[in-house]
Amino acid sequence: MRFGVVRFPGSCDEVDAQLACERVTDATILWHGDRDLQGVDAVVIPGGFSYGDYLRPGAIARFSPVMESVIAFAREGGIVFGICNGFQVLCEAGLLPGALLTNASLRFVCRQVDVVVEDTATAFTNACREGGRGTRLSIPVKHTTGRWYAPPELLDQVESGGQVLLRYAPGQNPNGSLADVAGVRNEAGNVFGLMPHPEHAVDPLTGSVDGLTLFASIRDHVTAHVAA
Amino acid sequence: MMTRVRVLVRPKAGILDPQGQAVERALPALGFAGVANVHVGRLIELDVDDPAQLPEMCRKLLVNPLIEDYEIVDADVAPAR
Amino acid sequence: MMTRVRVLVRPKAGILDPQGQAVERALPALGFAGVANVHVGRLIELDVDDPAQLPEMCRKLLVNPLIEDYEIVDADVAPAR
Amino acid sequence: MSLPEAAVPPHRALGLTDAEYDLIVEKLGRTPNAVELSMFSLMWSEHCAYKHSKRLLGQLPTEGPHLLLGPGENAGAVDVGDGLAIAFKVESHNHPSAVEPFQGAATGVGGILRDVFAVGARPIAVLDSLRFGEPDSERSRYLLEHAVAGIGHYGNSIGVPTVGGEIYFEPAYEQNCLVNAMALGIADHDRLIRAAAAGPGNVLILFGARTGRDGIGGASVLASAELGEGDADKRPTVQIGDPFAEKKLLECSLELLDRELLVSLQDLGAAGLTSSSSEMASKGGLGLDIHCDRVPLREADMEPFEIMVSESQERMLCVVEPDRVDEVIAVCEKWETTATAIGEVTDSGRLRVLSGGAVVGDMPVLALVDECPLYDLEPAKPTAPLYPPAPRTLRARDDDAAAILPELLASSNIASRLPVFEQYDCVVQSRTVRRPDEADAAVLLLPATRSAPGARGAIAVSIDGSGRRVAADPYRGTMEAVYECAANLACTGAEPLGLTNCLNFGNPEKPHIAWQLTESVRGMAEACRALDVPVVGGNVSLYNEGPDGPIYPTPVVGMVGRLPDAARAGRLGFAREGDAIALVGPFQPSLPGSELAKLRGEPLPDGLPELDATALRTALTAVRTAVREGRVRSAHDLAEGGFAVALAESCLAGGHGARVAFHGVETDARLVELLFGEGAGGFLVSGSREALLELGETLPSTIVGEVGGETIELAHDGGTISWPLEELRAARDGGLAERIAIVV
Ligand SMILES: Nc1ncnc2c1ncn2[C@@H]1O[C@H](COP(=O)(O)OP(=O)(O)O)[C@@H](O)[C@H]1O
Ligand SMILES: [Mg+2]
Repeated sequence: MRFGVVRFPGSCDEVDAQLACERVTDATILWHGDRDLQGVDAVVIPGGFSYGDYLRPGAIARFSPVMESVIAFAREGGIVFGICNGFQVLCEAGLLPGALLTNASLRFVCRQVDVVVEDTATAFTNACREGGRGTRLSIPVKHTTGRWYAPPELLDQVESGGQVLLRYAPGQNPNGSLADVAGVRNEAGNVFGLMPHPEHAVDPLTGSVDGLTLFASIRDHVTAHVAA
Repeated sequence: MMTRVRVLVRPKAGILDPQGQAVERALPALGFAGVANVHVGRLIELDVDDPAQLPEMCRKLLVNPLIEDYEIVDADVAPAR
Repeated sequence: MMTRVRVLVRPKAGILDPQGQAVERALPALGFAGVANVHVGRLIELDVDDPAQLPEMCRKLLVNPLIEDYEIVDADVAPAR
Repeated sequence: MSLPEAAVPPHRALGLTDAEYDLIVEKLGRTPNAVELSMFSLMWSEHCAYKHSKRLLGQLPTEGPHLLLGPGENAGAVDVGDGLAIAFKVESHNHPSAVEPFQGAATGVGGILRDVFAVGARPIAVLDSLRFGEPDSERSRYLLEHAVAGIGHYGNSIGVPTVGGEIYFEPAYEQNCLVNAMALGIADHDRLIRAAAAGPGNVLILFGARTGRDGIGGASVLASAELGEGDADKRPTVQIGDPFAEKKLLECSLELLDRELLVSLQDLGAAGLTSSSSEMASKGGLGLDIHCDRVPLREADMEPFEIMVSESQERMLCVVEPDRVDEVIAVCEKWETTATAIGEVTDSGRLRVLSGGAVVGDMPVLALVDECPLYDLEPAKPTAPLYPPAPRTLRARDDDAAAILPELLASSNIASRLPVFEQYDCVVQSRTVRRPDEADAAVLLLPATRSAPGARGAIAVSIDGSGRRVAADPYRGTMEAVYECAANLACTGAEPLGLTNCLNFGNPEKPHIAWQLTESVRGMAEACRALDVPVVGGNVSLYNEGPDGPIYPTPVVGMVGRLPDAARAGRLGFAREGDAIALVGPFQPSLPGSELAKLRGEPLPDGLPELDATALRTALTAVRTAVREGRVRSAHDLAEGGFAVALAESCLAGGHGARVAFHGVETDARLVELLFGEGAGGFLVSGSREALLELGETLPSTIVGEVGGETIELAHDGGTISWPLEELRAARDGGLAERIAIVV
């Protein structure tokens, strides 16, 4: 099982994401200009400031050559995991519902927050099965544009489809996200994006290790369902 | 000949616009009364060979239709106050 | 009666505009040729009682005169394409 | 090109004295043309030539066993073991930030990062040191909000964590805020690269952003003039930072070095192409021909002199062997970075500027870079106080300890900095072992070591400098800043390896400022010697004066140290109920010059108490060792607000209360002095009683109480004071947050 982590011009958490993946399995960097996904089993769109976040975060990156292949990969059921800027890219690309708006505070916020797992029977959260629904993970957020929004009909659809996988714990919403949404998946369940940075919660020396469960979940899912 | 155009992009009605609100709160504090409905959006100005391409440019890149409305304006005709 | 106005804020001529550059680079890659001089600024729309206050509002709050130019436009007259 | 006739001779308008101008004519053997004069005016400005500080800086010790690169390079560097080097430097962006705080601060971060990757190191951390007028001034709040946003904008976007810093609010900075930024980078020893040009015939390549009219005149006019009424005219030269361009520039530069394609590398900072090229030539003892018409421009109609002095950001210069040029350009293309061969290295010893094949400027490199006259200062201790006391803001009675503590915790210099540092990404790059407010210094993990498997080495870094203490006593106040930095490192278990500094002062041509500067550098040199820490580099920012007078003399000290095991990095918060608490070290609390004295509206004292270097060093070593060996569970140095504030901070950070007793204190006034008095050398540690008794065998130490409960209980002869932690937390958390609501 191998992760591919995309590097756009301006990405800055891609090495951290790669290191986090490597704590659970193999990982390699995918260059934005290449269409070849090198046969990876899951794609991570990492955090950072692709194309400087100019215009709108994710708006320019989603048209890069590698994204053509990632979009095709996702349409075929491949596992795609977007973190922060990666979440923004996936929303802009139409692979995930909603959009990310400027934080209600208008400021960048870097903060350790608790997120609540809403569903543990997914490709991205199955390692939380033991704690079950309601499991709390302590993971940092760091962004200026993290306020998830969907118009009312879309929100209904997302909620009734059980697409919200992570919510900020009560009272800890750092950005004014609708319904405390911290991370959503697509209808098919193979694409997931979240604002918190699980790759920065993988080492006891630097903080919590709760983020590791998301990477381990993907590895276990892919190993059981796809790679096998 | 290129045409200079402006694309005015604004947050869709009903979506919280904290920037607009911050301006609306700040103005009275500076002594400016009688201001309402402030919204902050984006102004994109560009020269184009073929203005007919603009709506597609907007849909594809310049605007996110889920959260933003837009309007295309000829730069040269927009009346200055 | 309030007047709805638009303030168009753009980077001053000669000032680096990284956003405009990023958009200008992105458009050809999407298949839109023939685009030049892209600049990205801000659009502020507001209702005001007294439009005569606008220039002062701009100078004091809405615009950073060191790096930005602005233009005040009547929202109702600006022709849509 | 001839110079236009004008009422003020152009050299004076550009900041050169008549005598300096005559010297330039003498060095050239003719009158300079416009290109040459503009270049000389920049290179002979205070900012580039250090003409009022160079002789003083010579006193600073620059040798040490861990030193790899010292002053003179773009950044200094120290050895941290295992073949790894940490490069670091601090730089000011005071005047640009006073004019346009967001862009000024942002480009300050961009500039210091370039200095670090110019020596071949990957930037791993930023720290910021900020000074503003009191937060009740609207201008100060505006400057703070935008400077912080600018620092965050640049550092966050480029993917370098901002891991620490400091902010002080004092009326003396109302007109001249200070924005100093420090950056650290990591490299293998053999990857460090110098800036000296080499090899006549080699090619000079400019890469990065296009050149526009940004900051033209900035270095000589903005950086050396007192800000006053005419500010508006200086404004059109604002530089805009583009962290996205710099991120590509950074990756591009490091890849060029990885592939060993470069002979030398240099960033473009103040004075742009002029200073970067002439310094490269000077360091290599060579000459350069620059074809300025080949420089890619953002605006078509720029004149040669504008191209040579432009301060457009996000540009680098490198020297390349002719047969590697194509490879260099290919790497730059990969990173979407424009690269252009703009000149050649020559053995002429002259910097020649060409345009359309014609020579438009021709100057001896030596004259430009090294022959600006240096001035001796004429220091004189001021006979009257320079700084009026701030008005009293303390509501509590002078000796009401119970009421003073919450007020101090809410005061602008002590209140929680969270509303500021939350705007900075402190975790990117996965190295941050201690985040802001977790320990006295930031701690960053080093890559896994070969020599010590199992343990992960780390570095600690801190930046400090209390202008008010230095104003009270430039010599001892500066020593205190150095000791405080070292104390911060000791509390994490780190041993100092090197120091960088930024000297922010007023106009050195005035005798009392000259005195502050002289005394301050003397104090820094002495403290560095006492601790055996070399100065690896720094920066000087002078003329920080407005119509209301000079800023407080503000030497900002940044120190980097190493600790053997990141898992044992110290924390400042109490960790366990029942632990004993000890006050250790040669600490003599005194109120004059303290935060409490400021709140009381008292004038600055004329001098601070003497410091005992040997006792201080012993205490630093003992605390560092105890932390490293895991014998104490928390360590925190006593700084602003003295013992009581340190105690409250350790309680709040750990989420535990404390019970302490101060017996034998005769008066309320004495109690207040013991609780809130300040001075160097004090540490508050917690741990088992046995461990603290053992620590007490090597240095002055008093066990003052124990950790526990949800209050701070202080028993003294006159009774007991009880402060609920939640009340103290509200005071500390709200102090700054409430004052700095969003400003558009
Ligand atoms: N206060 C100081 N202490 C020690 N070294 C200093 C100090 N100020 C400047 N220097 C050294 O002088 C040299 C020139 O500084 P500067 O002009 O700021 O460099 P740059 O142009 O790379 O920013 C640098 O190597 C710097 O480290
Ligand atoms: Mg430099």
